[in-house]
Amino acid sequence: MSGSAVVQARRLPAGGRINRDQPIRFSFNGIAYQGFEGDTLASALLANNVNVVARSFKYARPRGIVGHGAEEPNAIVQLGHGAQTVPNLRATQIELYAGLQARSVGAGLSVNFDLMALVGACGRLMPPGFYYKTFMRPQKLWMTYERFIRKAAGLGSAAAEPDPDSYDKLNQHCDVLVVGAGPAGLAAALTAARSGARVIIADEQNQFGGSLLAARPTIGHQTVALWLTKTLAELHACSNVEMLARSTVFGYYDHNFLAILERRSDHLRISSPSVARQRLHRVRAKQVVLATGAIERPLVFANNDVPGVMLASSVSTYVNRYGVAPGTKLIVFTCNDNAYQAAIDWHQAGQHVVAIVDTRCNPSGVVVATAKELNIDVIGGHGVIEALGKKCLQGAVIAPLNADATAIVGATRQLDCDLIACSGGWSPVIHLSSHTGAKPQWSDAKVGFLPGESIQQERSAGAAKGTYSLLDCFSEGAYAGARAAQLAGFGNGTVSTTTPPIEELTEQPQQALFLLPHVKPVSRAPKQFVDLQLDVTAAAIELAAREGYESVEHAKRYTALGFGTDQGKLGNINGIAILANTLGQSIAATGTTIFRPAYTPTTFGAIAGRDVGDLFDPVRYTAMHRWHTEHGAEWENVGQWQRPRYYCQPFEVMHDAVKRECLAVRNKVGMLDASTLGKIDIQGRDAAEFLNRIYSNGFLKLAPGKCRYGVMLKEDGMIFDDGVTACLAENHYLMFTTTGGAAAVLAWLELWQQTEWPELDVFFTSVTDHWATATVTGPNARKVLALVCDDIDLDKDAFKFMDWRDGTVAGVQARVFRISFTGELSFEVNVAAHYGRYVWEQLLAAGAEFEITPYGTEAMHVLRAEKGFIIIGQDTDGSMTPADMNMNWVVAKNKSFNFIGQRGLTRAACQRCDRKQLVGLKTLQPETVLPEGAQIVNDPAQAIPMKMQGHVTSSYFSASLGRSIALAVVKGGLQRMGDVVHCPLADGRSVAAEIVGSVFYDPKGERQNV
Amino acid sequence: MLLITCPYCEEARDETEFSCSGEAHISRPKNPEELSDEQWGDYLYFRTNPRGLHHEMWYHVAGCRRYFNVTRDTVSYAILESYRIGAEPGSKTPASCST
Amino acid sequence: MEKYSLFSLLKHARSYHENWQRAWRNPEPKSSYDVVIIGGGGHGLATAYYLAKVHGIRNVAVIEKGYLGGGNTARNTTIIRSNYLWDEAAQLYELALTLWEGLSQELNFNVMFSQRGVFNLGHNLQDMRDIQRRVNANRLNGIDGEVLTTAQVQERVPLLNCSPHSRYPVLGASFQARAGTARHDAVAWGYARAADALGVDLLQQTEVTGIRRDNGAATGVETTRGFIGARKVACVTAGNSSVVAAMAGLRLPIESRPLQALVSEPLKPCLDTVIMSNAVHGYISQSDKGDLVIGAGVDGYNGYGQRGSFHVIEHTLQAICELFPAFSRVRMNRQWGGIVDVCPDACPIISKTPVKNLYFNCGWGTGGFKATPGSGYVFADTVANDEPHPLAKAFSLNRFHSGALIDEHGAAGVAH
Amino acid sequence: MFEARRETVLQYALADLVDKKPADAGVILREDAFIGHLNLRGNPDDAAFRAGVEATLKAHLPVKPGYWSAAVGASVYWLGPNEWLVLVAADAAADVQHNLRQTLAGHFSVVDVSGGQTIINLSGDDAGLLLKKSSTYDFHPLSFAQGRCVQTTFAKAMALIASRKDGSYDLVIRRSFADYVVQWIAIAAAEYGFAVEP
Repeated sequence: MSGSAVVQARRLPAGGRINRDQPIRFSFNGIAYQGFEGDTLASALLANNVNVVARSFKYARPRGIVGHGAEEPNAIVQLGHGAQTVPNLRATQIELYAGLQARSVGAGLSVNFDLMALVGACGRLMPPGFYYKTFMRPQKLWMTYERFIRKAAGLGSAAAEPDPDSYDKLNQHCDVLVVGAGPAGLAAALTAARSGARVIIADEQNQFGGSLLAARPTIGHQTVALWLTKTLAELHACSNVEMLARSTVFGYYDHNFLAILERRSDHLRISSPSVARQRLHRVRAKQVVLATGAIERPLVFANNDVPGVMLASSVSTYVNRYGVAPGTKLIVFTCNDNAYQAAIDWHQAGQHVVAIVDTRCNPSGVVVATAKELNIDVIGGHGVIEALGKKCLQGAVIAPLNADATAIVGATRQLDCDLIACSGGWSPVIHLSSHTGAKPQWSDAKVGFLPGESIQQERSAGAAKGTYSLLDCFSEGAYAGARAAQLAGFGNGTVSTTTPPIEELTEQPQQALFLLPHVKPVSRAPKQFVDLQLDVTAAAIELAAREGYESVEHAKRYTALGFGTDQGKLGNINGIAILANTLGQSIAATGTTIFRPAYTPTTFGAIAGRDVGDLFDPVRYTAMHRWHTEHGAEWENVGQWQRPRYYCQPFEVMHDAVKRECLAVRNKVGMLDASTLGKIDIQGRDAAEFLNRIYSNGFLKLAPGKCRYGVMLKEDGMIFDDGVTACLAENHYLMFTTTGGAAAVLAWLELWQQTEWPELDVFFTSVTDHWATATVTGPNARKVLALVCDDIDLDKDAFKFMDWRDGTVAGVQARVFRISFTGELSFEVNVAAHYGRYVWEQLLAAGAEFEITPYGTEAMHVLRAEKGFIIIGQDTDGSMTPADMNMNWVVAKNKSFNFIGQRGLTRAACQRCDRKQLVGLKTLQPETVLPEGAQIVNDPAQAIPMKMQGHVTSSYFSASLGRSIALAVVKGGLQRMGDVVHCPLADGRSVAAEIVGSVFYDPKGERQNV
Repeated sequence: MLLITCPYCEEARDETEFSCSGEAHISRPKNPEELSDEQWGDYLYFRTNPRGLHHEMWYHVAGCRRYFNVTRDTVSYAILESYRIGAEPGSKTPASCST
Repeated sequence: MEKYSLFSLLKHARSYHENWQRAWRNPEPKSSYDVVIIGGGGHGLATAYYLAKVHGIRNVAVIEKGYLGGGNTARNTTIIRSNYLWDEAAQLYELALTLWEGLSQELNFNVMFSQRGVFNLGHNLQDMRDIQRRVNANRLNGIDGEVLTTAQVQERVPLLNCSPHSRYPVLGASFQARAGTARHDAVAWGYARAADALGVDLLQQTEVTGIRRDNGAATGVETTRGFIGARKVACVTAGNSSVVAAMAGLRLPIESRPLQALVSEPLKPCLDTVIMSNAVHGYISQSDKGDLVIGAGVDGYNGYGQRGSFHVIEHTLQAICELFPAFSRVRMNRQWGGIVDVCPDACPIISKTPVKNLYFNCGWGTGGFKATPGSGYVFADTVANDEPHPLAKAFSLNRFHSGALIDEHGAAGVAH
Repeated sequence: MFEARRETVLQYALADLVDKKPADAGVILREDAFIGHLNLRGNPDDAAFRAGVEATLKAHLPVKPGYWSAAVGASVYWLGPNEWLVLVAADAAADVQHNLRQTLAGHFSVVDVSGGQTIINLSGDDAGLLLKKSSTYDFHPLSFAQGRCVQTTFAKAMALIASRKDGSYDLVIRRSFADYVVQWIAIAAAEYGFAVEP
C-alpha cells in the first residue's frame, strides 16, 4: 500500500450500519484509502469520492459505480495478487477488510488515463458484429488479428499459480429452503420454523434483512427494525433452523436440488488448509420459498453511463446503510413513485436535491406529496434525455415529453447536478425460478417479468413475485412459509406470525419506460447504453433487428446483450423492450431469455470441492502395497488401482529392471502381486448353467478342483472380458475377471440374472478385496511352494495345470491355483488379505535360495506377450471377436443355449475374412522394437492416404528370445503368415516385419505343464 | 440432479448412487439364431428414445445392487414411478403424447 | 448479397449504420420445394447452402421450429479437429476441417476459425498406446498430428499441471496444429446468409408436425404454417432425430442425452490452445471474449430438457482444477446443456432411409459442430444424387444390421 | 513352524495419523479390526431360510430395508432384498459359515469376506457433520435413528453406514479403498479436531 489514507470526503457525519470506531485501510489502483467496518469496497470508494472505477469493455469509456449489489455492471475489480488473486469481483459485494488491495480490471495503466479513449473514438467503426464483417482477408492473418482482439477483451486475470486455499461441501436436507432474507424471506422462515419443519434460510449478504437494512431509521421504520431484531433472535434460537449468511443460492436443479455457495474466509483474511475458503451446500429441499427480491431497472438515455448516474435504490442504500453521499447535487429521474424515496432520504441526510424529474405528466400521491412538503422541486412530464460530462457527471439535459414519453414535445434545458438517481421500475429476480424451467410471464401491470408457473416444489414471495409494498411482502412471505411447511408435512398452512404494524403506502401506477427519446434519432444520438458491461447500446439493438437478427436470442448473441458477468441483470429487460418496440410487437410476444445457473459467478474450486489433488479419484491398494513401496516399486495406474510396474534396484533403469524380472521368471522363479484381479464368488443350483450362457465356451462339465479359462462377449459378439473360473464345489464357483473389468462384470452378471433369467438360482458376491494373491511362477515355483506348504500334494500328476487346491501356506488357510499367465509353472496363492503381506514375505523368504524375484506389470506384459496371451483393452478394443483373436477354440459350437454374443458373431460383418486378426510380428532387424500403436501397411512407398492393414497392439524386447516381438491385428492376418509388412513411423523410418504366429515362446506350452 | 426411489430400498436416493442402463422392457429374443441380421440389429441397437414418458432401467450400484425400472418424463425429468423388474408400469401413457 | 469488408464498414459508419441490408429474408413458405430440410442448425443450413451452391438446387426450404442455429450450434464448445481414429471418420472430419479453413472467405462472414491447435492428453499407458495408434493412422491418412512428451506439453502449456505426483499424471499428448475453435453462432449465420442469397427460403418459428408419405415415399411435411410439399425431405434435427423419425414411422439406433458445458467470466488471455483429456474427463479452451469454455461429459440418461445433472459439472470442474490448479479461483459464469444424439458406435448416420426421398443426418453425438461444413457437403450430395456420397457410405443406417460399426468410442471418449 | 502374522486394514493408514490426537476432537475414529464378515444371500420369504438363519445366529434377520439387528453373537445388516452382512467374532467366522451351510437348505449363499472389508467407528459431536460432508444420504437423527443402516456413497467410495446406540456410526468399507477413505476423513475432520482411538 502506498501513500497515506485520505479523508472520507463523502462520508455523512452520522448514520449507517457501519462501525465508525473501526477504520479500515485499503487500497484501490495503488492508492491508499480508509473506510469503516461494515463498508463494502464500493461504499468505501464512494465515501472517498472515487468516481471512475473502470474503463468500459468496448469503447473504453470511464465508468462509475451504478448499483449496490449483484447487479453492478461496472465496478468489476481484481482482488489481491499472486496465488490468491481473484478476478472480476464486484466492488459492491466485497466486504471491506484491513489491507484489502483491489485494482480495476480491463483498464490499461489507469482508469483515468485517456489513451484507451482513442479506441472509444473509433466507436462508430464498431457496430455490433463488426468482427463478423471484417478481419477476413488475408485468411492467414486472422490468427494475428485474433491476438489483438483477445488482448483487448477479457476482464481480470487468473492467478498464475495453484490455488493455496481449500474448498468443501455439505450435503444438506431440509423441509423448507428459503432463499433470501429480506422481509418476505424472514417471514417465510419464521412461520415455517414455528411449524417444526427443518428450515434453511440463505442470503447472499453478510447480514440478514435484505431491503430492511437500507431502510431509513424513521419512526415508521423503528418498528421494522425491532421486528428484524426479534425475528433474527428467534430464528437463531431454533434448533431446526440453519441460517446461512454470505451464501448465494446460485443454481436450482432438478428434483429440488439447489446449490449454495457460502463465502467463509475471504472477509476474515484467513487462509488455512483445514478451513475451507468457500463451502458448497448441496441442498435437497422438500419445498422452496424464493424470496429473492427485485432489482431496480435503470433508465436508458444518452450518455447514461457517465459516472454519477446510479440506481435510485442504490443512492438510498449508500446514504442509509453506509452513511455515504455519492454526490452533492442530486437529480432523481423516475417514472414511478418508489424512487421519490431516494430524494427524501437524500434530503433527510441534509443533502441538496436539485429536482425530481418524473416522466409522468402530473405525478401525485403520498410520496409525491411528502417530497413536495420537503420543498423538493418535482418536474413532471419531463425526462432526462442526456447526461453531461465525461469522467464525472456535470449536468443533465431534460426535456418535456408526451404522455407515453416517446417523444420530446418542447425545448430542452440543462440542470446542474453531479448525481442522477434513476429508476425505471423494478425487475423481480426470477433467475432461480427460471432455472427450474418455469417460463417467465410478462406483466404489463408490474412492468416486468414475473416467475412462471411452478414446475418444482417452489413458490415465490415478495418482490421476487412483483409485490413491492413492505406490508404485502411480510404477509406474502409468511403465507408462503406456512404453505411450504404444510406441504412438507408440518403445520396446517395457517400463518402463526404477525407482521409489524406499519402504515400502507398507496402508490400511483408507474409508467412503462425503457428508452428515452432524444432530439436525434437513436442511430445518431449519443450512446444510450442498455448493457453497460458489454457496451451494448439502444442503437446496437435496433441495428441487429434491422439486419434480421429478430429473435431475442439472435439479437442478444449478435449484440452480446446480457452475456456479461452480470448476465444482464440491469440491461436485459430494457433491451428486450427496445427490440420489441423496433419490431413493433409486444414484449410478451418478443419473449424473455432463459436464465441459467449461476445466479452470480461461482468459484470453480468450490464446485470441485475436496475432490482434487490426492483425492481427485480414490486410489486402491493391495494388502502388499506397503511392501512394494518399501522395495522400490515404480507404479502403474490400472483403473483406480496402483500396481507395481517394476522394481528398480540401484543403478537400474526401467529396461534393466524389466529384463532382470523377465529372465528370473523364465530361468528361476518370480512373484507377482495379482491381488487386483476381480474375483466373484458364484453359488447356486444353476451356477453352471448361468456360466454356460454368459461365457462363449462350455462350463457345464467343470468338476470341483478344476479351472477353466473363459471369454465373455457382449451381445454384439465383441470380447468384453476374460479370465479363469474355478469350480470350488458342487454349484459353487470362483470367477476371476480382469483388473479393470471387475465392477463391470459383476454388474453384467447381475443384469442377466435379475432381468432375463430370474428363474436361475444363482448368487454373485464380490470377493476381490477379500483375497490377496501372490503368483509364484517359474521353473522353481514348485520348490518354493513346497517349503511353505505341506498339506497339498504338489506332485505334477496330483496337482495338474488348471487344477486348484485348498491348503495352508505358511500356516495360513489358502487356495492355490495352478493357472499361468506367463507360460511357466505357476501357483497362484490366495489368502485372506489380512495375511497378504505376511504370506508374500514368507514366499520371498522361502524363495530366497532360488533367487525369487518380485516382478511388476511390465514384465508380466512381456512374459504373456511371449506366449501370445492377449490383454483385453490392449490387444482388443471393443471391436474384436474371439475369431479375430485367433481364439475360435473358446467359442462353443453346439451349446443347447444360445450364449451371450453367439448371434452377434454370425452377422455378415463378423464373418468377413478381411477382418483384422491377431498375429505375431518379427521385425527383420531383431533389435528393432516396434512402437505400440504403429500402423501397418503393405507398401510403405504408396501415396498418402495409405491403405492401412492394422496396427501393433503390444510390442517389447524379449530378453528370453534375445529379440523384439510384437502382437498386432492385421486384415486377414491369419492367412498371411510369412508376409512382410511395414510400419511407417513418424520419424520417416519404415520398419519391416514378418507376420508370424502369435506364440513366440514355448509354442507347445510344455513349460506350464511340468 | 435426479432423486430416484429404489423399489427395494424403499426410499429416494441421490442419482449418484445409480447408473442408468437404458430403455426398459427390451427382452432378449428367445431364439436368436432364428432372427435375421435385421431383427437382431433392431434388438441390439434401435430404441424408442421418446420425448416424454420413458420406461428405463436403473441399477442401484452404490446401494442394494438391484436393477429396477423407472418411468420418467425425458423433458421435465419428473419421475412418475419406480417398479421392480417383471412388474408392469402403471403409467402407460404413450410416449409421443407428452412433451 | 452485400459484401462485408472493412470498406463496407467504413461506408456504413458514415451513414450511422442505418442502411445495412438484412442478413437474410423472412419469407412466406411456398406451397412446395424441391428439397425441404428439417432443422435450421449449422448442419441444415450448410446442407442448404451446398445444395444450392454445388448442386444448383435452389428451390430449397430450411424449416426451423425456433430460431436459426438455436440448438446445439448455439450450445457447443466450438472445438474443431479431425484427428479421428478410423479411416471413415477421419476422412469425413478432415473434409470438414479443410472446408473450415476457407469458410470465412467462402461465406464472406468471419466465422473466426482459430487454428490454435488441440491437445489430447494421455494419463495412462493405454491412453498413450491409443494416442500413438491414432496419430499414426492420422498421419498415413494425410491428417496432421504429432505425439508429444510430457516435457513438450508442459513447454507449450505452462499452466497445465504436469507433475508426476498428480493422481493421473500427464504422460504425453497428441497434438493437431490445424485444429482449433470457431465462433459457433457465426457459422449458422454465415451459412444462413449465403444460402438465403442463393434463393433458399429460411422458415423460422415453423415447426414440422408430420411427414406426409405416399406409398412409401415422402411427399412433404405438415407444419405449424400448413402443409409444405417436397420432392425430397432431409432431416437434420440433432437432439430431436428420433422424434422426427417417428413422424415417418422410423426408429433410429439413437439415444438423446444431455451434454453440459459452462463458461467462466471473461479473463485476460491465459490459455491459447485447446486441451482435452478423456481419462480425467474435461476439455477446455479460451474464447476470444476471454471466457474459459469448458465441456463436461454426456449425462448417463436420456433427456430432452437441455439440462443435466449437477454432479457432472462438479466432476468436470474437478478435472479442470486438477489439470489447471491456477484456475481454481476462477468463477463459473454460466452453465447450460445441449441434447446430443448418441449412436452405439459414436459415429453419425448420414443415410437414405426405408422411406423413399427421406434422408437422415443425425447421431453426431458430441462431434457435430466440428463436422458442420463436411456434414452439410456430403449430405447435400447424398440428397441431390439419391446416392450416398463416397464419404457417407460407411455411415449408412444398415451398418447396424450388418454389424459393420465404426467404433469411435476410443477416439470419441468424452464429449467435444 | 509358522507364526502367521496378520495386519489390520488400516494399520499403515492410521500409523501416519498417530500424532493427530487433539483432546477436544470433534471426530474420533476407531478401527474395529479382525471381525468376521459373512455375506449372506437367500430368500427372506422362505420361512425355513429365515428360521434357519435366526436359529444359527441367534439374531433377528432384518427384512425391513435399511435396518440392522444386534445380538450377542452376531449382528446382521440389511444390504438388499436377499442380501445381508453378518458380523461375528473373527475366529467364529468359519464355524458360523459351516453351521449356516449345515442348517440352510434350498437356494442360499454364504461367503466369507472378512479380509475384504473393515469397520471404522466414528464418534464425537461432529461425526454427523463429517457424514454430511461425505455422503448425500440424510443422516438426520429423526430419519437415521439407531438401528438404521444404509449402503451409500462415501466421498468417491462406498460404505455401509450404521447408526449405533451410543450415537456413533459404524462404516463398513472395502479394504482396497481404506487408505483413501481414511485420508478423506482426516482432511474433512481437520476443522473439527480429529483423533484416532487405538
